[in-house]
Amino acid sequence: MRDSVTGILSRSPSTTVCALAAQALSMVSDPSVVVLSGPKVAMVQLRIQESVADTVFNGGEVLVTETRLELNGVFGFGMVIGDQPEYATALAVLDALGRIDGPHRAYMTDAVADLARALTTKHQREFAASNSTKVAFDTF
Amino acid sequence: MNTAFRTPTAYEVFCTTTYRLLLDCLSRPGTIVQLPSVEFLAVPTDLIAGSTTNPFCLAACMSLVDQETSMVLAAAGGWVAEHHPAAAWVHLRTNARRSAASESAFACLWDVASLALLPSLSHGSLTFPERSATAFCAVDVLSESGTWELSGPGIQTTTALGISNVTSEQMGYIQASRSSFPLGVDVFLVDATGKCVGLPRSTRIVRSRTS
Amino acid sequence: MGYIAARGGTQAILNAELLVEYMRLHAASDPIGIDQIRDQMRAAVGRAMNEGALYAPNLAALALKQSEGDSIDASFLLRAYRSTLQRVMPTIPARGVDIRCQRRISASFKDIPGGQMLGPSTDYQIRMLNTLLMHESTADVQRILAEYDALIAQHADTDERAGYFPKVVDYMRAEQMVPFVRDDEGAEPFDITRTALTFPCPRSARLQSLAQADTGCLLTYAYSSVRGYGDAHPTLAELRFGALAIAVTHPLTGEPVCIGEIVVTECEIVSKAHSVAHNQERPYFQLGYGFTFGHSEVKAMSMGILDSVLSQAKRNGLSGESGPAANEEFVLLHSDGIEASGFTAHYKLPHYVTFEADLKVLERAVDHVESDALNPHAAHATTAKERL
Amino acid sequence: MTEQHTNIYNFGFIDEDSKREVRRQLLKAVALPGHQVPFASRDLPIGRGWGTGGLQITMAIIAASDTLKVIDQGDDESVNAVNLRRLLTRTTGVSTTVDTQAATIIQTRHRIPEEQMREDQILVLQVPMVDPLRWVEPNLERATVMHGEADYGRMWVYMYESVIKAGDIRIATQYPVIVAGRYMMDTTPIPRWDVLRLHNADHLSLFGAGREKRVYAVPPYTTVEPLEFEDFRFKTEYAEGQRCHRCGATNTFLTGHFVKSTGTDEPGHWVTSCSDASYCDKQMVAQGWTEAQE
Repeated sequence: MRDSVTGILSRSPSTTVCALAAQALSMVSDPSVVVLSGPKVAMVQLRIQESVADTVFNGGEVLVTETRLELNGVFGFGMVIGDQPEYATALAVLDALGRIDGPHRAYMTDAVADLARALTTKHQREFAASNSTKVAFDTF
Repeated sequence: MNTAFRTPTAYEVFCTTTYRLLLDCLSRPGTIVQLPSVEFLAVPTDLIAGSTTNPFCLAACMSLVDQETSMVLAAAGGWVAEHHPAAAWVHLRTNARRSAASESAFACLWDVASLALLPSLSHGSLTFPERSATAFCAVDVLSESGTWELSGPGIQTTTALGISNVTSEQMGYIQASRSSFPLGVDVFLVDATGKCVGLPRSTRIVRSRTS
Repeated sequence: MGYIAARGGTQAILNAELLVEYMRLHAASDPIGIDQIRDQMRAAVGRAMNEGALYAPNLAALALKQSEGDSIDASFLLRAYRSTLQRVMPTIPARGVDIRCQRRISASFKDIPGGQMLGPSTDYQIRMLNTLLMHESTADVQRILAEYDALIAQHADTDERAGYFPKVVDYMRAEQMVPFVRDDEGAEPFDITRTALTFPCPRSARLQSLAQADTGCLLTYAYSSVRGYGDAHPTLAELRFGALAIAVTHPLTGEPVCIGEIVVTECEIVSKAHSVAHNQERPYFQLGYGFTFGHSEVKAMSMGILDSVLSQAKRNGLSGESGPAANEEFVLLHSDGIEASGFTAHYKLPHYVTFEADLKVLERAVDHVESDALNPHAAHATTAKERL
Repeated sequence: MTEQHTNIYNFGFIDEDSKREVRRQLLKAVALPGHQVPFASRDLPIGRGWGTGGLQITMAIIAASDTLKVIDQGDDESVNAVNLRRLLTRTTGVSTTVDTQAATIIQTRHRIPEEQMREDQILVLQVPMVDPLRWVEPNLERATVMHGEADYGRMWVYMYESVIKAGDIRIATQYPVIVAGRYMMDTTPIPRWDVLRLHNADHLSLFGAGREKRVYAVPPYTTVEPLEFEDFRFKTEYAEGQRCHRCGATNTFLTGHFVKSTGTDEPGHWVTSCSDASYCDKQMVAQGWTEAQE
């Protein structure tokens, strides 16, 4: 899931994702976007499956922004953590575009791959810093 | 004073208006209230084949229901199946959960014959008597005089109630639903013109001595 | 003809609100920016979010500014805001094993698969005031960022799975130190925000309550259970802090949709088992689970200890016999900081009606004592006794 | 923060599903007079313990056509009453009144208005502690079973010991009553003066405890009997010869306060006056006084 397309898009810089959505949308001839709802600030209830007895419990609410739209009649759903209306709408546009054929598809695949590489690098850097705090034990 | 609220929708106003009437008539058993018009809901009269729908009764029941609670329907003395078009019609408009009649919080009975199903609804427990069902039942004509004498909380002494088309046996099911207070089922009766009466489980019902 | 004096609290209330704003700004120092609070007061932001039960770092920072740093007041602002938002859906259950860790330690074993990783921790910091922070400059900020970059260069990692670790409890289970327990209460968790808590309650209700409870209160209860008013002997199986990706179900396709990451703390507490519970074949350690938004290790550990204490008490049919912290109702009904502070503070409201009524009872009690002194043989309430 | 600025609250602040939940539980409360019914209890923008239970009831039942009166300690102008009224009018726009007779819903803390309420009025009481059994059984789970079995023996013992030790039942406000002959109920922190006014009343009383997450109700024409012994009758706070220093009423609940003297060097003195301030004003107007403009 974390390496899925939405996993990459929802954790990349919002301006980059918004630009990506705008670019991909411009490759569709005659696009018509009808917003069904949003972008609205709302909550999702965080479910946690804990590790002691696999109990699923509600760990609190997460503030999100959600957009639901139709792009040329194709449903698109975008949701992102935080109060980020443009980001949520960009994700909804990309979600709908993913279900429409056209030249934008190849562009999106490449762009997401770029984002994935950037994201991996970012995570590796973060981990490298933490890795420097590993306690070294003598191994026999 | 600056205000900050959005104008309620027609359905929200309907739910609030209806609620106040239900609260009023449940607080004063035997008092007949007039439920508001439900034309805007466009309830189809033939939701259940062979039974006429009382839109007032159905809408009043629906006004209390949402995704947090469950509602079952009955007609001609039998429960309506979970996937019956009438159940689906209610579900789409309320998000009501579907559950077995014995676990349902609300029941909408299309006719007095379905009062025979009251015993199968939840009556609550001694520690949680509120975990019981509320039934809405469509009747023909309600009047503030007639066969039945009511007493209990909400009634100064006694009050009379007339129900044009209910048999003693059918009334017996309502009487039985309050024989083990605080356990029981609370009942609203709604007639064809939208007149409504509330019979909480605390109300004792006997045949009037004068009738 | 006379006049009835006009009374009124309205203007007093409005002026009091102005005075609060004045107290915050009276010294005319630069106003604090929301992003400064969000980024530099991580602990306070995390606490406001987990006690407010709303993950929203920007709003938590705003709440802290508005409440002048009062953590309970900040979380209260978030709770109230929560009531105005629509809850659109639950998430797909997230699991701690999917946390991208920045910190991950265990006290049960010297070394663990993946290693002990201290991460950003003050555990071993010598607690001396750092006077350099008095005059921190942009240059200092740049210096720290450069040092961080240098650190990364030395410890470069190319592992695609960097930051993901196996769980220590899974190892403990494989070695049969802890039991395989499966909660059989059903898939749909209890929701204390939609259904009033009644007792006995399912474990999901307990965990939800504890996750939004006041840090100080959980700490006190957990501490009491390990100090002598209880029988807990906890060891930290694992504690992790990092980023957890969250997903919801796509409304059209039903596929998981990742919506981003939140920062969380998670831990498991293992407790020494003293006897074999009647429904178990062999002795095991007890486990407890802790989870919070943000970086809140003391709260997560307190929650884990209390969960294990309460599970143990419930399994043995106890309710508080093993100390106050083993009484589930007592712990859950008194640990919500917003409820407890609201009620305690409500004694500031006018109570002159109740006080007058108390006064009358006091007067009668005084009369009673005085009449007793005059007539020690007075028989009181003889029929009252018969009534019993 | 766009949403924060554009946020339009629901009519009555809490959302419609939250209202429906309170409504459903109130119907149960009416059907089970005096029985505490659990409800979810949302977080409100005022403190837990500051009237969130009463507020949620009012928010759940109020309609645009209602006329609202909010009092605290009997007074419409008490700081808390002002504040709760501010929240309710800001989120509903309903008209308000200080006149008990003109109101359709009266939300109150600690008092029942002195003027008799009518059948068409609803009294909403803010409740801090819900269970009268807490004095003898603080554990909710066990107290719930005691209510279920109408097992109130320990409470009678408590009352009896109170008479023996203090010569009076030591419970001042929150006096326990038996409702409709079945459930023992806490009367919120209303003084004993108001307890009998719940008995066979014309109006409906709804009780809400937000922090304790319970609602309960006393329907009209329902018996409300304070716990008492044959030789130790329930007594109110009434004192022989009591009198309001403002309007002169001798049959109201009085509270004490300090008044400044005008035009003399004397610093002032303590007096008692009607806790129901709008009633007191009404009496004074009837006696020829006029109201000062605020």
